[in-house]
Amino acid sequence: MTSDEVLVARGVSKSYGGVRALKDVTFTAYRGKVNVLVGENGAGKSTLMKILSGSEQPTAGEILLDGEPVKLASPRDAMARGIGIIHQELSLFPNLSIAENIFAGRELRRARRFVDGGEQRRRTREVLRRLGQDLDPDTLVGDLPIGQQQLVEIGRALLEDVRVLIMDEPTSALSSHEVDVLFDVMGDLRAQDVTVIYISHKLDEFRRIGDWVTVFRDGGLVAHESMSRTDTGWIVRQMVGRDPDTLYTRNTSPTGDVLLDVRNLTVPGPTRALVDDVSLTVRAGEVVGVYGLMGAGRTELVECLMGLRRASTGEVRVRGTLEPKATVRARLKAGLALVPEDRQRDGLVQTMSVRDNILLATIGRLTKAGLLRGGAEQRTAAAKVAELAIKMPGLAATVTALSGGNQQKVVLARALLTEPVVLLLDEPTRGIDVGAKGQIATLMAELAAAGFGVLFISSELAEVIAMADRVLVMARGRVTAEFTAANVTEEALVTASASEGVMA
Amino acid sequence: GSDSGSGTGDAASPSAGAGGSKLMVIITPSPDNVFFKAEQDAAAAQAKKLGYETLVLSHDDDPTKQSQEIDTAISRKAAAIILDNAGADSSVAAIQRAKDAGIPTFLIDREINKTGVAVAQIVSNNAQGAGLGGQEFAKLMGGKGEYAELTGKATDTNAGVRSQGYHGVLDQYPDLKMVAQQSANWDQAEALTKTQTILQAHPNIKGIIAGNDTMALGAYAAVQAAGKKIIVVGFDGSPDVVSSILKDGIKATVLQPASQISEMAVDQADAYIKSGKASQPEKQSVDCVLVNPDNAKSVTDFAVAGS
Amino acid sequence: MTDTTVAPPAPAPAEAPPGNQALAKAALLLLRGRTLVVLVVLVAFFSAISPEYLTQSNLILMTKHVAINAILAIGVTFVILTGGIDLSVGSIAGLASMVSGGLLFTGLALPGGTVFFSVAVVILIGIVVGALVGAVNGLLVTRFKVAPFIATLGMLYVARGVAQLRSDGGTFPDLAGTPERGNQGFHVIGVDSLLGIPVAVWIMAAVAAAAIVVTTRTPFGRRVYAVGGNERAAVLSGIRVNRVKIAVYVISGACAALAGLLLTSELGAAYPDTATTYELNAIAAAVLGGTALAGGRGTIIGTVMGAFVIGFLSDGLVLVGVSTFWQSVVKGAVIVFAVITEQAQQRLQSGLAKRTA
Amino acid sequence: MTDTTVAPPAPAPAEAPPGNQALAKAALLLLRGRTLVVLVVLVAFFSAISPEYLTQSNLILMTKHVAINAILAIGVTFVILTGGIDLSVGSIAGLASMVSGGLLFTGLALPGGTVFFSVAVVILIGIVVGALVGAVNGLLVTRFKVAPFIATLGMLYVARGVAQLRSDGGTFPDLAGTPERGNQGFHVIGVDSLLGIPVAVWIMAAVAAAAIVVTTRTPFGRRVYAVGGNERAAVLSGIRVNRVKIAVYVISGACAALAGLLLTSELGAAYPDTATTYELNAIAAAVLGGTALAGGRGTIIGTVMGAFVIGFLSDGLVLVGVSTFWQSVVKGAVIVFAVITEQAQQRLQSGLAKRTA
Ligand SMILES: Nc1ncnc2c1ncn2[C@@H]1O[C@H](COP(=O)(O)OP(=O)(O)OP(=O)(O)O)[C@@H](O)[C@H]1O
Ligand SMILES: Nc1ncnc2c1ncn2[C@@H]1O[C@H](COP(=O)(O)OP(=O)(O)OP(=O)(O)O)[C@@H](O)[C@H]1O
Ligand SMILES: [Mg+2]
Ligand SMILES: [Mg+2]
Repeated sequence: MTSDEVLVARGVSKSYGGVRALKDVTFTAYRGKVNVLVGENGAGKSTLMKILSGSEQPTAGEILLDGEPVKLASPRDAMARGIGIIHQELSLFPNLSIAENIFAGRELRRARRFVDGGEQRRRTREVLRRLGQDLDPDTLVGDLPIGQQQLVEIGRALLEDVRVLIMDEPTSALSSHEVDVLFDVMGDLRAQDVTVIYISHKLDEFRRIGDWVTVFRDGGLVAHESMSRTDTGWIVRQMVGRDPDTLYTRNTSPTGDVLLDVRNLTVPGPTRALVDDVSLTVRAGEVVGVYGLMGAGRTELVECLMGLRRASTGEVRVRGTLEPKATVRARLKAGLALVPEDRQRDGLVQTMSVRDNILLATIGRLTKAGLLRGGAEQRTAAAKVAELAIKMPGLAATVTALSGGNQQKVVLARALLTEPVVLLLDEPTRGIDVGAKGQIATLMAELAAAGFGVLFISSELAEVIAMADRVLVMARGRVTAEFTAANVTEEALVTASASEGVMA
Repeated sequence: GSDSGSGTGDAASPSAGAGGSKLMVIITPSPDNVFFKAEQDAAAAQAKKLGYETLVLSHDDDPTKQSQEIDTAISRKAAAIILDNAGADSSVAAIQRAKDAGIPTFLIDREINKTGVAVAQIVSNNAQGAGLGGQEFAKLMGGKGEYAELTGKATDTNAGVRSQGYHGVLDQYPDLKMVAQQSANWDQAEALTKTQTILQAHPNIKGIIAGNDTMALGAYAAVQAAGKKIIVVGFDGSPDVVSSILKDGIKATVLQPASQISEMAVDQADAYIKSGKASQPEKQSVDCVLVNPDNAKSVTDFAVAGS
Repeated sequence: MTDTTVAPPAPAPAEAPPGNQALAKAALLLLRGRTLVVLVVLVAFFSAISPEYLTQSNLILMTKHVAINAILAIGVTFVILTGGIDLSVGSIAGLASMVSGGLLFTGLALPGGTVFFSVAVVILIGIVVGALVGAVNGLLVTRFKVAPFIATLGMLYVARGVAQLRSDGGTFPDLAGTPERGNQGFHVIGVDSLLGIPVAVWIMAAVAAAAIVVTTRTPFGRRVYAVGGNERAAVLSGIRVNRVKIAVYVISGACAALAGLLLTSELGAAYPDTATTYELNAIAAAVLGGTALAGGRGTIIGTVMGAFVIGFLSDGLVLVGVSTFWQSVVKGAVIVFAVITEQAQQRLQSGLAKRTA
Repeated sequence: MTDTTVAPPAPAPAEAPPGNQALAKAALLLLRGRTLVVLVVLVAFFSAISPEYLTQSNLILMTKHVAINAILAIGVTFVILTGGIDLSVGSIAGLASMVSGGLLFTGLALPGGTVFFSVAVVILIGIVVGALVGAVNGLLVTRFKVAPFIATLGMLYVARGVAQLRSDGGTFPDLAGTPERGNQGFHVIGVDSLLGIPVAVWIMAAVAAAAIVVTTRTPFGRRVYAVGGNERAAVLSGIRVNRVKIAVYVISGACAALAGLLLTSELGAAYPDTATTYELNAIAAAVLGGTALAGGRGTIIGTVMGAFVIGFLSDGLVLVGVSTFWQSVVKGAVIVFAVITEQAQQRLQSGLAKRTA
């Protein structure tokens, strides 16, 4: 153990119920360095960071700070030891002002008892300026767009007197300019001997700033190298464990009629249009990918198609028929079905069984004289479970007992039961393991082969490139580029996703 | 004092409350009990007859609400308050406040535990009435057998006075045995369920004596539902019980001359306002009348014709 | 009360996983049926003290007393399952009582003269009034986005006030009706018996059976659970959430009205304070029976059991002659205690799930 | 009541953005101060009907009546801000009343004889009892994870029962004390005046001022809002959420006890039914004043304004002689109506934000 090793997680494991999120991981962060952590969704990165910041307890293993074993029982403990964290999921108070958010839990005091509002505002303004923002510290955080909220979260961590700063995907909603500012700040921190642990999916970004890179796969640590000794290809290979191209099944079915035809769709938003004059088509037998950075408006697009949001202008045609009525029921009837991005929040009814979740959207069809037919329910659900190879303890099990990928399939099964013609999948592979991802890809291909149209959203380059017949790129609510499987490249996607311009 | 602007000078002087005001404030428990409604109506009618304006309020047996209503009477510079109070002890302070503001209070139906605060306390003689009810009950029971008692709200003085009055008589009969005593809080539905349960525990009960007519009605409904012949006696003389007596249902009740008491109070208030002094001693009690099948026909609206 | 009534507070769990946590599972089973356990303990306790407690006639009587609260609680359970709350059920019961009582006693004054309706029509009108008030609650909650607590709190006051205004505070003392008016027989629902069982108990059984069928065997019931379990997921599944919500308040209002009518029939008189503060008892029964206030979890059988616990407890305390004051203390303690055991159950359950997954 | 009391339902918004939506902004301002607007309308309405309404003495009197509910509501506001609810405040007021009343009237019976405490000590003991009961609520909610609705509902029954048991249902009739016992002067807080203003009003003002300082100027206050706004984020920020929650129930219990003591002092007698059902009025005041039941949003000033609206409304209805029944209807309608205007405000506000951002 050299004095450079500030924070070490030794032999750490973590299980959530049946899910093993971390398996015997030993991770080291070096003093005054930017320690980058990469790995696919669900690899266990955030879990390790939650353990290092005291908000989760490991099932096994220990944590060493400056070589001493420490117990981080709560976020308070970790903070007291100089470990700060920027969480992946924003943990802000929408009902409080920026200044109050930044100082929540460690308010500046005046006369020992009172909050020093003036000083808090002053220092907030300072830190916001450091992050290139000229915001009023009294603005309610709930009124800020996601990107600025993320900056507030970053500002909060910067104001702590930290020795170790964990940043879990801090840039997911930031523009490239904001990222540059942040990297300057990180440079300063490094100069002050602050240890940074930085998690990101954006290869080009972290290669610029990182000193060390650690790769996670499937709950385990698979590689640990000095950044200078690595290249992009090496990192991707470590992450995926095999060549990206062999991971996914590609759809090969011939395309047919236009099933979904969207013209000039616009969804107004608080600051600018969330979906801005978007037109697209999906044909039978086609898998269309939508790539973009977080906040590009992809979710809003599919939510609008599904009738969850009102469009201000635009037309939606399904199988050539104009669908003017924008309610979920009407769109379901027309033949659209959405598998939402956040399955916990929008997809699953956590209090219900697997069977009831699968049947939820089509329960009205399984009745006789107004009463549910238990046998038909069981058969219908069982058939879908078999078809999608859902692994579960039983149809009557509560849905939360299933692993993430299988939960995702439950939501998919519900959507398929509505007999859609076009499936809308929002980040269908987010938060599920590598194996399940491959299965979802296979499923999409099979659905296309069966004559469905598939429109899926993804934030992962390799995934869109490998799975889509056609890729649309969105940025700031607009479609900025379109590629076919033949001419798509990672560089082109990244460029288009950061583009402000509209596709010609 | 904070009662500035009244322009009536010394607030302690007993006659000051007049101040030319022609407002009589009448405060009673909730008129959703017929007894109090009769009381209210009689007082208001008499006051109007004597040329007063009236403000009729109800305190729902909440002394706090009553206290606030008395405050309102003070700020409206009432000439007098006619009050059926919400608690023998918890009403004293508010009545004193009215007195201090120069407004005389005339209590009806329920006493308070202090003299010299209200100008008059005109109540039906609950003890005497309960004695009558007890005697009638004992007679109906033939001097022996098991019975149950339903008492009123424990915080209400009349509940205690009546219960004592009953027992003053009933306890003299060695063969009369009280097997259950429960409070039904003056409430009809509660009296019903509690009676039913009591009848389960004591199937040989021959009679039930209740602290008021509402509870007697609830108890009688339970008796009827059980298909039993049980003697039920109430207290108040409410029209519903009187008509039940006429139909050979409830056996007897004790009529409190509610209307008469209200009228007396208003008359005395009027005299006090005009003369500045009390015409009668503070404590006055009006005897109750037993109502049974013999005289039930002549009872109307809390008064027995010709008595 | 056979053992099939052991109320699982949530839909049935996973098929029994293999494993030898027999002990833990026995404990879990005990906790799952905790409402039944509490009930059995109560009955054992009181019958040890008083021999009259466990007689057939007393059991029938106590069940009849339970009926009113059970019917109120069943209605409230629908609302709570969607994640709402209904504080207005006591007042709705009072309003229905006054409306129906008024129709029986004074009739409906129309320009052409006073009309009297038959008892069946009067009962129907009472229930419809309850349903309409419920619909107003539902509209406030869905259309005007008023929090259920506030919407139904406001209705608690308004409905009670209207009930009192109906008779200017008075009682409708005689609901027996007359042959000329063709409105005799109101006593049947609250007083009479059928095959030795009070009609009110039959009605409770019918309401409970219908509610069980609706919650477990109809698409509507499934949607009620879905709305309470995850409203957003329900929307995305094409469920018309607002309709479901309005419907549960209508059901709650109708049940409250029915309970009010039973009470009125039993008393033979309608007075405007009928069922004051009964809402708290109804909610307590539902929660005791395992219904989660957050919505999505609970059963009708559990609620009925909860009503039995509260009713058998109250009657037992009266039977053995405990003072009203102790009755209050014991009731509050039992409510909190039962919910604490529910927490224990959930911890145990998830602990078990972890080990067997 | 200067115009600085216009209660924003949430901390001040961003500096006014430029733009010419003057009209919309005026409407917004009106709605934001809606509690004040409702109050002004009420006062205007009643003073038009009754000349006595707007006299100095009546205003002082009505303010004194408001004091009790305002103090209860301030305590409850703390709880609601964290996303909880406290149904037990009325019962806690009753319990504190009986405890203190008992100490003044009968003293504390110890083995060595009966001890009497000075009025200040008695008041302190009453408030401490309230705080302790609040702490039990807090422990049930945090440690035993009982839903606040149920924990405090249980406490509603238990505390009331204990209050009744304290005197076996009786009243402590005379709280004047005697010189020998050294316990005279209890009337000061509820009866006396200082500089022409009732002491109770001064106390309300002090409690409100303290609560305003605590909520807006102290770290604890910020944490109360934080816990109600996003509990998970609060945990991650190192806020000891359980401590904050226990603290708000303690505050609520202490405020309830204080309100109970004021009431008792005013009446000069302690009876166990003191403040029955006052919890609903207190919650209604908080919600009327813009406190969101979901937590995180609300102000003490708003709550106080809400209490003024309810109190001035009730007293006005009494003053002009409206029947109790109509009072109930009007009160329910005003509560719901005020919350509907809040919805309108939020829609308008977010609409405005959209256009001006
Ligand atoms: N609270 C939880 N309960 C159950 N499983 C969980 C929980 N949190 C995380 N997991 C599971 O643990 C695994 C690792 O999750 P983690 O959030 O650490 O991944 P990650 O590497 O940060 O992914 P991402 O790049 O998407 O942020 C996943 O399979 C996830 O589903
Ligand atoms: N509640 C909100 N308030 C304000 N702005 C919002 C809100 N939700 C989203 N936005 C903004 O709307 C735009 C699109 O957001 P969203 O995150 O849904 O896009 P997305 O492309 O679906 O991203 P993701 O990769 O997360 O799915 C962004 O500019 C975001 O800042
Ligand atoms: Mg993560
Ligand atoms: Mg999205």
